[in-house]
Amino acid sequence: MKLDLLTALFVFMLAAFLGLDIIRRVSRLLHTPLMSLTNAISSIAVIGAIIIAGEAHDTLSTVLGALAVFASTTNLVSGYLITDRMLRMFKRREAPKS
Amino acid sequence: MKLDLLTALFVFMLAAFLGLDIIRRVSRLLHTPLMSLTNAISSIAVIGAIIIAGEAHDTLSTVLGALAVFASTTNLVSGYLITDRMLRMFKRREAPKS
Amino acid sequence: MTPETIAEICYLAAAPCFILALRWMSQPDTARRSVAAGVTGMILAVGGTLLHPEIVTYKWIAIAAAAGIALGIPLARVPLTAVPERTGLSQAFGGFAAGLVGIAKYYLWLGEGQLTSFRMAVIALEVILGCLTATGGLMAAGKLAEKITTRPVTYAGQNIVSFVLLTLAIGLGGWLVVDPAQSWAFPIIIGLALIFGVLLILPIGGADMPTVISFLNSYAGLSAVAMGFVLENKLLIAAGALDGASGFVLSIIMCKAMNRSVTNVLFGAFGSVQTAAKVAEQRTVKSATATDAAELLTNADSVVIIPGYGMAVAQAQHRVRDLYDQLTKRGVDVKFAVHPVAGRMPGHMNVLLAEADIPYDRLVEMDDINPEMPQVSVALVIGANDVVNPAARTDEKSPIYGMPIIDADKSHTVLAIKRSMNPGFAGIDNELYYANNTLMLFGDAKQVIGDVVKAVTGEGGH
Amino acid sequence: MTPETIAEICYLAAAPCFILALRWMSQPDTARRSVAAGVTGMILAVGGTLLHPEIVTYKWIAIAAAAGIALGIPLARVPLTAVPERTGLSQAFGGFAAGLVGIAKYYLWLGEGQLTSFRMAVIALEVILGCLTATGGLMAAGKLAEKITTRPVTYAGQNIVSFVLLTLAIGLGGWLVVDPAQSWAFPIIIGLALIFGVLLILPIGGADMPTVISFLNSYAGLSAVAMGFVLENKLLIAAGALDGASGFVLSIIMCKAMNRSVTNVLFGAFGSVQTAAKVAEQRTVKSATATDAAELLTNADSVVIIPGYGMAVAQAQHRVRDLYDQLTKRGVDVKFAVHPVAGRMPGHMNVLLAEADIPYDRLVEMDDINPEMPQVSVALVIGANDVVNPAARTDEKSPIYGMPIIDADKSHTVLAIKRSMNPGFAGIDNELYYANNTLMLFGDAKQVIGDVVKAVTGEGGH
Ligand SMILES: NC(=O)c1ccc[n+]([C@@H]2O[C@H](COP(=O)([O-])OP(=O)(O)OC[C@H]3O[C@@H](n4cnc5c(N)ncnc54)[C@H](OP(=O)(O)O)[C@@H]3O)[C@@H](O)[C@H]2O)c1
Ligand SMILES: NC(=O)c1ccc[n+]([C@@H]2O[C@H](COP(=O)([O-])OP(=O)(O)OC[C@H]3O[C@@H](n4cnc5c(N)ncnc54)[C@H](OP(=O)(O)O)[C@@H]3O)[C@@H](O)[C@H]2O)c1
Repeated sequence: MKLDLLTALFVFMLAAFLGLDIIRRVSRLLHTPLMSLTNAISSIAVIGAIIIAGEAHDTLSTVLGALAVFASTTNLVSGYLITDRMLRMFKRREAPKS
Repeated sequence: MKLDLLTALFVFMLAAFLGLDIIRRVSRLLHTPLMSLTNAISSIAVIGAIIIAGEAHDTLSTVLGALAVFASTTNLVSGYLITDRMLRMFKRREAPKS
Repeated sequence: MTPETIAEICYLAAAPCFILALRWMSQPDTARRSVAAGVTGMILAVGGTLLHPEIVTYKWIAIAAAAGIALGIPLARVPLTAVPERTGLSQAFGGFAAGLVGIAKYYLWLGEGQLTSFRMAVIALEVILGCLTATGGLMAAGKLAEKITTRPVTYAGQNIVSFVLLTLAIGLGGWLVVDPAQSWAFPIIIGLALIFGVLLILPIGGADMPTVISFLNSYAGLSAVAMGFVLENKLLIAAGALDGASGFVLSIIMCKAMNRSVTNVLFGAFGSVQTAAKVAEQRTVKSATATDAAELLTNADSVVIIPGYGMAVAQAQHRVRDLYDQLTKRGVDVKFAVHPVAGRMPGHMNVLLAEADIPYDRLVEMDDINPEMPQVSVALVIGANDVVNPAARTDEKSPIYGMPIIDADKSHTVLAIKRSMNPGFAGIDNELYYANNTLMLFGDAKQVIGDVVKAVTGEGGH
Repeated sequence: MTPETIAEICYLAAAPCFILALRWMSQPDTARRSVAAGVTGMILAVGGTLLHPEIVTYKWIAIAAAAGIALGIPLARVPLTAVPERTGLSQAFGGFAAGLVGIAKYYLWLGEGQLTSFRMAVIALEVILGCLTATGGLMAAGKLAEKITTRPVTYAGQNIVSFVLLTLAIGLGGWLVVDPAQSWAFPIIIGLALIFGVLLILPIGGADMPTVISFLNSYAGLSAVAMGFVLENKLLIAAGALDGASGFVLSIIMCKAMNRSVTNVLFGAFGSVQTAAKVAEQRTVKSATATDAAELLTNADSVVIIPGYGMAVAQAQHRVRDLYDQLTKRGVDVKFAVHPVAGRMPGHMNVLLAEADIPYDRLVEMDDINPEMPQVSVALVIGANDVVNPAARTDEKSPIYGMPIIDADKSHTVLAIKRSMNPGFAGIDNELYYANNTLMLFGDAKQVIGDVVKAVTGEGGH
């Protein structure tokens, strides 16, 4: 699906404004999990990698693609797992044991 | 410049989220000027009207277009003027006369 | 670079202007910039559009624009009490414009046989939204200007009727998508939408119009979005979405502050019981003279002024300012407690007080003032009624039960200015006026406060 | 519907998931949903992508993904003190992936002769951003794990060198846009970007790594955006922009809380003076035993615990929890004052305390606790140093002058736990430890607090 430069910039502009507003409202308590959550989200790069690895057009691109898939899957998995791990701790605050 | 449905929806989605976040943060003091400001902004419809009135393709469309230009220009002008008028009042608060 | 590209670049630059305009409304000191930003955005957008090669003549554009400006300037000069009507009118115009563009596009594409089913669908959406906003906005404005009865006009099965109309319009739209040949159906859609707009507003009481208006605000925004889909224009979509969101959020805020559900506002025919009150007239109330009031106020250490719709009606804000000056000069600590839905628009009181040069740092929000009320010597209620009605706290059966109010009754003494014992918007009686610590000052707010100020200065002597 | 369309629909659905994931982080109770939302978004995005017809074999994808999962799971099991390193590593991987995709695309399009100048430009951008993030992230992780010297490695004209490298890389990129024939230049760009990443981090002190990491976070986001431009993919652009914004905002928050400019963090070679302190060793400090401390704490009516990096190093949070339990059981009001940059990551202390089951409503932010400090009986400083250093308020020449701190010194008595008189991250001496109302408890935080708890329970007896 074609996406011309100006539309792409338009999307970028909107998303950037949205990001700034959202992050400013993130609770100070959660800045560490926030960092790992954004890591996890940035592993969205995987969708670019998948296509290149899957096209298997030539060895070079396949190898590069596969490496990229590997790298971003690592981020994806570890990012979400560790964020979840941290947030669970906060979640349990609801009913403090003491 | 072609804009396919899905991209259009994407833009809408981002702008809607952004709108919700921004408006929630508008000061209660300014809700009345906010209403007139959004009126003014919604007069953006004028850009659609202009083309139709300008194409002068046939009488019907020209008349409709011209009417649309008229209606939205009214909004544009009155919207910004009255918003400005109201905001000036607040602005002067900086150094209360008393 | 083709003119289209330049136009697109202008649109790309215009969008952030609108975003910033709205963001800067987050506080009064940045707010002034908002208008500048918004205007810049408009100039970019219009400028870019005028470059479009499709435009063969500027004649009609110029004429129409001139007319628009001619009407727009006086419309911006209305007194602030008329702002709600103006807003309603402007929603109507917005919807009207969107509708007209949709109609024009329909016939253009129909003629050129370029009416894809996608285009048909979005046009139907645009036209329906546009038209109902147009008539709805006019109705709302009419009710607010009291040109149309502010009473809810209700009849049996009215919600069903409106619903049927709408579904019919949408249904026809759907049919046209499937079978565009049936172009005769298009005018019917327009008609149905226009009628629906009227029926939507008829059953709603005049006092609910502000809420309705901000709903219409979001419809107007959405019709701009629909236009954006029709014309494949990102800027229209983005700007429309921002407006839509704004109207939506404001309506929710208002409903919350009135403790009423959205459906109750839109279909509840609120205020149809406007007459229920009178009965209580019999009961005795203590009333006071301007001199008594002046006495009380000057000897108080803290005064909280609670303005309401009555202050707007009486245009009393400037007198209030005088009173504020006199009292502060005499070392009385004067605050203003502004209820989120005092008056008839969100932020209504704030604008009026601002107009009268009352520093906005003296305006305190409901939640911040209520804890202090028990320590307050005098609560001066100026044409406010529902927003200080204790029934909201105490009386389960009251229509406003649960609505957060300003606890004027908790202060040592209450001074209430109104013209009669008539109820306010909610049409219900107010215990506050019968309380032992309440003194009534009957009369038009402007008049009464004028007298009080005289009395004060008279005493204070200078 | 073509697979592409389905994919696009998935992308359209994925974006709001990511947005919601981030919005729900605004408070702990909604935050749990964040992960679910994020994962849903990923599943949609990946699922949609796998439908793409270009994909001829899933073999390599599957193998690579399996390997990624195999590495990812252990990486998520690291102790919380290692979270900063992990984050740095993950930035590196992110940049790495973006860079590789860019490189692959370059050669693919070069081969097929589809390398338009626009594509060339965005690829250059993507590759430069990706590569410098990759090496930069690795360096940062290395410094945080203290595998690489945490000291700023500085040499004359280093900023110039780095700057030249970067401009060279960009320049070559520009040249390729103009004359794509020069494909030999592409590998050089890659090399330059990689080296630049290293040089960017070398001169920055280990303690500034957290700030650096969140800058890298925004670079990683931006390289995803660039990839979005290359692959003409809206979702990549939107998600990348969200990350970019997040990293940016966090770095600004950190710099503000340290009262340092962004440039000072990136080029200030902060902490190169790590040795400046020692001199003061001579001066006398009062030190106390665990029993004295227990005495003081149990008899206090209010205790504010101020944790710092030392608590993280010592992994003392669970002992702190025991102390908290014992004291509250004895009716002492215990609060935790968390400085925004206490520890080595934003929110570092909050996570550790949360891990130890300390209710987060006991955590008070700096601005809220400072007014109360003068009424506090005991301030227990656990491995915190810079964030309680009065020099920030008093000593104009101090490198941390102007940094907002927690006013531990204003409390009646200060108990400070640390192993020695060594300075903290800022490498400066701390007057607090020499104050008359300060008692030092020397030793490893975990150890010391353990003893104190024993002493307390010993007394309290049960
Ligand atoms: N602000 C919003 O956005 C909004 C939106 C929708 C609905 N509403 C509703 O509007 C109401 C606002 O409450 P409110 O207390 O501000 O107003 P209110 O409840 O409508 O009461 C206004 C009072 O002012 C008195 N008044 C009218 N003209 C006056 C004059 N010239 N001089 C002196 N007094 C005068 C009236 O009594 P007399 O006739 O005896 O003088 C009336 O009791 C709430 O019920 C709210 O839910 C507000
Ligand atoms: N949080 C962030 O995002 C961030 C980012 C960048 C920079 N920083 C900087 O990091 C610093 C954080 O301040 P801070 O007060 O939390 O930490 P700090 O100033 O680095 O001081 C930590 C103290 O803990 C003591 N310590 C170390 N290990 C210990 C152990 N096992 N047991 C007991 N004590 C131990 C050390 O003294 P001994 O060696 O004598 O034990 C040291 O003085 C600030 O300067 C901040 O600007 C923070």
